Amino acid sequence: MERILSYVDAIREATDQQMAEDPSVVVFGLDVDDPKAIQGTTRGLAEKYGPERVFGTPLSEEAMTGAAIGMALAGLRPIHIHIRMDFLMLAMNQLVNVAAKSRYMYGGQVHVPMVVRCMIGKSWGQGAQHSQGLHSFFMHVPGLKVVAPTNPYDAKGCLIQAIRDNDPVIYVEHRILHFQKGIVPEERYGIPPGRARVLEEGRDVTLVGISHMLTECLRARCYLETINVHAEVIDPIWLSPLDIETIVKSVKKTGRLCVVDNGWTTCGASAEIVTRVIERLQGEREVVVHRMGYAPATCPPTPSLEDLYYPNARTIASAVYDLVKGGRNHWLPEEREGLQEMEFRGPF
Amino acid sequence: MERILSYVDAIREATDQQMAEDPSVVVFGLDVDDPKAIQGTTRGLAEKYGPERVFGTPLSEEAMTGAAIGMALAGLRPIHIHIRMDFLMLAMNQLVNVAAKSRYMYGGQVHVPMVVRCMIGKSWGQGAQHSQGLHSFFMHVPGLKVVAPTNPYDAKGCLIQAIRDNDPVIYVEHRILHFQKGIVPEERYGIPPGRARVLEEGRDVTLVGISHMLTECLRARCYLETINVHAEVIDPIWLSPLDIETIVKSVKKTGRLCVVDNGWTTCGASAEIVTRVIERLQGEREVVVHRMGYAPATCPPTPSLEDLYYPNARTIASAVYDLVKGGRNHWLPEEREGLQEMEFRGPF
Amino acid sequence: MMSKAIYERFYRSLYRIRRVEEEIARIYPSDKIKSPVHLSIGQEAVSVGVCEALRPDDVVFGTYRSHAYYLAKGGDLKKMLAELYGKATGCAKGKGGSMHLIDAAHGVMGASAVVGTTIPNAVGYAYALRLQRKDSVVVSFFGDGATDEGVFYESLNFAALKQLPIIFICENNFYAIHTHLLSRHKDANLCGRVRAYGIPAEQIDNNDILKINERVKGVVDLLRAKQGGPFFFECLTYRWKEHVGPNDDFHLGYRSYEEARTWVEGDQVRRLAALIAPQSRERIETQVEEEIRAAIVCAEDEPFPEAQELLTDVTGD
Amino acid sequence: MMSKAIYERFYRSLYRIRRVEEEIARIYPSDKIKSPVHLSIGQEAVSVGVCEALRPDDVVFGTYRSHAYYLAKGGDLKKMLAELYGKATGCAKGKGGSMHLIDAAHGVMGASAVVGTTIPNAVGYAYALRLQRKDSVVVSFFGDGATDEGVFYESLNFAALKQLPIIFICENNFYAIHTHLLSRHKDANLCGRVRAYGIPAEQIDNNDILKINERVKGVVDLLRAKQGGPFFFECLTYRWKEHVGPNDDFHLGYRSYEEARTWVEGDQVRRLAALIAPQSRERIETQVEEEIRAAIVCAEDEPFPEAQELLTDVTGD
Ligand SMILES: Cc1ncc(C[n+]2csc(CCOP(=O)(O)OP(=O)(O)O)c2C)c(N)n1
Ligand SMILES: Cc1ncc(C[n+]2csc(CCOP(=O)(O)OP(=O)(O)O)c2C)c(N)n1
Ligand SMILES: [Mg+2]
Ligand SMILES: [Mg+2]
Repeated sequence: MERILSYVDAIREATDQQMAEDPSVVVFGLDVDDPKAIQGTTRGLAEKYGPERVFGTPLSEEAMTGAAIGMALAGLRPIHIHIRMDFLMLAMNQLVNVAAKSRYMYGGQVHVPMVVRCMIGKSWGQGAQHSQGLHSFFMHVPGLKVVAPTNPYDAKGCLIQAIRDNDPVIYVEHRILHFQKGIVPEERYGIPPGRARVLEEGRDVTLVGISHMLTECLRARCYLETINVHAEVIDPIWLSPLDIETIVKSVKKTGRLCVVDNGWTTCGASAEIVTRVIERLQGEREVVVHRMGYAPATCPPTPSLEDLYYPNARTIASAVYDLVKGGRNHWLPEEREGLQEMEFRGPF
Repeated sequence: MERILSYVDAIREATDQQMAEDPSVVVFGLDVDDPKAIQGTTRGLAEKYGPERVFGTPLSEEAMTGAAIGMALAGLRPIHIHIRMDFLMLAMNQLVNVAAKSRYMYGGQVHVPMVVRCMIGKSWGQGAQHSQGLHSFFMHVPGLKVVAPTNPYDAKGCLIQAIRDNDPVIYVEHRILHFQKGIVPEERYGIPPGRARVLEEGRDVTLVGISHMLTECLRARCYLETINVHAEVIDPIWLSPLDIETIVKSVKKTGRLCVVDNGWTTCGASAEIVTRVIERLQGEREVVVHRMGYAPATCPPTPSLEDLYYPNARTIASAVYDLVKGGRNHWLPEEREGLQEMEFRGPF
Repeated sequence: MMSKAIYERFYRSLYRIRRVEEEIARIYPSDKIKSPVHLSIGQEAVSVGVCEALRPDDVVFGTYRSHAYYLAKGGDLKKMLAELYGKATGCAKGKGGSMHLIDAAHGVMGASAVVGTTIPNAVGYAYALRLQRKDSVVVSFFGDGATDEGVFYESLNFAALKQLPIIFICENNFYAIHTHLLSRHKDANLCGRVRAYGIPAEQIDNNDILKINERVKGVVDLLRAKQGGPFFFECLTYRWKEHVGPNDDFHLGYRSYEEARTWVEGDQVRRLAALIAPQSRERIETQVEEEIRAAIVCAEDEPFPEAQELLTDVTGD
Repeated sequence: MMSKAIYERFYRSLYRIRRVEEEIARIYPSDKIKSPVHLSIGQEAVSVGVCEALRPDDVVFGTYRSHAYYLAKGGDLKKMLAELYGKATGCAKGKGGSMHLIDAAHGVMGASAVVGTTIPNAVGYAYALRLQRKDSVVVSFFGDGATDEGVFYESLNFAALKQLPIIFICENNFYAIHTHLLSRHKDANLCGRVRAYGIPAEQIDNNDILKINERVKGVVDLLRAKQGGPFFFECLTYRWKEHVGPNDDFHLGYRSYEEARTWVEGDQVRRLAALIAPQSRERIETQVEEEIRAAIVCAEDEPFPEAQELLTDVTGD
């Protein structure tokens, strides 16, 4: 019997199971113990594990991140939760200058096993300061790990892995992915860093989707199939360390790469993936590349502009079409009903 | 008669001239009015313009950055100075969530003309937290401008331009560049964004150097000349907006691109430049690319490791040699005496 | 004693804000406002009491809970509603939304969705005013939640050091979302904390618009006369609606209706209504209703921004 | 009254720190130490007074001005000097340098070159100790400069809220680099600021090692007995040397030798020397000199890290 859970419940289950097995796991952040319980991801944990292990905090992102580091140094495994990734800007000093560097600058005498859960917002007027996908900042800095699971199965496995990991892990969620449902085994399992997953095979183009954009890539694939373009869709899952081999292998086959990020492109994850693939395949295989992401602007809340701000299945399909055919073809598929709601449900 | 100034004095002169001409220019930051006067770059300004326009601040990077924004909204042109770029991590919320976004999220009703001067440190055990080149963070975020002048002439012109600019500008200095001397005209002049400079022409490879690494690229070019490899050396000057055309034009000629950054490569400026060049030239010109930057580690203070951490003229020359010849050739030029001290002195 | 005319002013402003937000709550379920609205219903007295002590050239900074002070300071209602609807004629051309209302012409200098962020902006603005030898003052509005953030203390420190013409107004409604101040601070001692910076601080504990106005006016006069630096008011008040959205939330259990009752009973809109003549009241209400109706029609009719707006206003060139 | 044995302990620790730093200053011009050294000469009494009140399993966090408390808490001298020389046998394998001394085995948990950053780390560590039902305590050392940073106040707030077993020690030497506290704060009222968080605070104004030790010991006992939460000491003290580097800096003009004089006259190294018997003193000094000489020889002889260390310790795998 397949066990179907939502992304939210998968996170809750992962946390619950790790807390049950390891008394050093603690969960905190603004509102983790309030009636909304971080979209339900922390529901019931305070009751089960008590207010010392699960607690709401003051609005003090910098100090609470610093405190998480201190807890980790003392042998705990803190999970610090932020309902928007944008708020991490208040904690960059602790994340970049302390968490990322402690193991190295203390010559390996210490390590910092902490998880920073943070959510990318989208739509309903989230606007400028509640919508950013800033994962490339954390990919840039040695000493941090970054993961952005796109489905409930990975949400659980990556969180378990992140909690067990002895380094600071930035765990990137997306508010829209929270609604996803999918197969999630009951037992504990980890999704190890450095292994991307080929979700759909295809010979014509390699589509890499990050966070919520993976879903759009899967939808784009359906549009492309109707015109006989077959996309191979890859979910990198872990962004740092990044499994470039799987992507390179695919591009070696298809000769075409389109990376779609849930963030800006300049100095973003898409630039990195493109560059690594080129570095690996130059002189060996001719490839064409394309990257997509947020428009180079601040996120506008009004729907008329927000629609243009994000890549979507149709604009991705359109760009891939150009990549395959060459030139600018101005092909844009008609909106298809079923695809709006499409969810990738596994099994893996 | 050529007028020779140090990089430090070029900055001081630019500030002085803009303050003299525009009473809305103010200068502040930790220690700007102390006996060391930020390496001399603010020497005499407090005496000349008074303590209201030139003042030291408490150690409050976040609030003082926020205050700079508020001053800019009120019609001032603040210059906020940090003796290390690493300290900007304390001000990321104001820089990323407020300064970068204000013009857009207020629909153009306001703008934020401020300059953030910050220095990259190197050597003498600067180590983990006093050596970072984090300019790619600011390139990533729409709404910010980024400039990293590499010589006294540009130091002056870019600072004048940055002060006049109506957007927030991150002005990246490098402690070692401070010692550079070069031709600096007395009159006021701006170095406008979006224009890179070809410093040396060459047919075999395009070398792009960022910040202090530009100097290393110029030195590498000398090593390469001895083996008849001719590098075209480009200084992007402004990183955002970035003049990719000049680089593309060069790579179109040379077919080879090596970008050397004063920062990490992953999701860095080097990834961005490589990707943009590929995007522009694919299908048109076959190119090979290479990027160099900090080793993917935290900066170690001990000289034995620090030497390996940074690219230098010889390792750049070696990498370019491989790029030109293909494969791994393990060629490393002998250290040459004169090159250690080489400075690029213009004229432009 | 204040004059009838002033009561009428206050009532007009209070009533207008209350009714605008009630209309927003009414329209909200239609999904025409695709924006996270943070209503000030119950808290209007702070905005009105403070802003009625200000001149047009004084400047306020605030938070995502922005409707009340935006309107109280003279912000354009049509542009505000258009902004909530995401229309091109909104005060931020639809690029700000409910959380980033601005009306520079009326001294509403902006709002932020990140708690605490406008406090140092307000301080910097006050620094500029002093340097420019102006006699305007700045008001920084923020919630009790912002007093958890380090930037608040950094801002107090600098404002005190430079004796800036700024008034800090903490709207203490006891909660940051669902978390009580006493779950975030050991003691509820905001004024004590601020005084330790050498900044005079005063708590006004009953949402009394007349008291708020009178006390703020006194401080504004001092600041304009360059007598004294920053001042801090902790205005106790109460949010009647949920943190974000148009509904009640007493069923969630994090607070009780009992707790709310005294605040609802002390409603300043009702109080001021009773202080003015019935015919004045009717006239005011009719005018306000008419204005709101017109503004809603406008907001509904106006166009969304054109595609080219997506990449406009990112930088200045 | 304390016993002679304790005076001897204190003197040994004080003398050792003073002499180590004098040796560092002596060696520095040889460029063998390519590390920005921030000497504590003149301030040793704070580190020694505090750390002598602690157990080995208590933990301290500090700043780049780290030599004194590192040694006072039991940190390994050889590993420290090797670290300054950038050697593979340094306490951080040469990857930390002078600003990032650590000796986890002796409860020295790290130091930061970014002002204020270890304060919340110390608070988090204290939270863990409480959760783990240990009776160790944490000490957070920082300078007066750190009290400008917002994170200090956020940390105080959380430590007070959770009543954590932590002692905050502000080494107030009046200056952040060359800028006096009174150019950064309106009033020098650090204890007042801290008390406003419900944290007891006390100023010790004369660098008196015995007083510091006695007062800290008292608080440590309370914390171990789970009576009371955080405590704050403002220890006035004075840096004799320049901010960074081995030299004097009175010629710079930002402070006068007059100002320094009382502190130099109240030197705690000399004071303690006078409290113990001459032959004990000689024995201690001889032993310490021998230890330092050996440690320097070691540091000079040891190898630099191998190339493969460059990419080791970035992450755990
Ligand atoms: C820095 C930051 N942290 C967390 C949040 C999430 N958040 C949004 S509103 C809010 C509560 C703020 O409470 P308060 O300042 O008292 O204002 P109120 O909503 O009561 O008016 C929180 C925690 C945020 N927006 N910004
Ligand atoms: C966040 C931050 N801002 C600025 C600096 C530059 N800086 C280095 S030491 C220092 C002074 C700190 O003074 P204090 O905390 O009193 O310590 P002391 O040096 O007096 O021991 C400053 C401003 C820094 N290291 N970190
Ligand atoms: Mg509140
Ligand atoms: Mg000091």
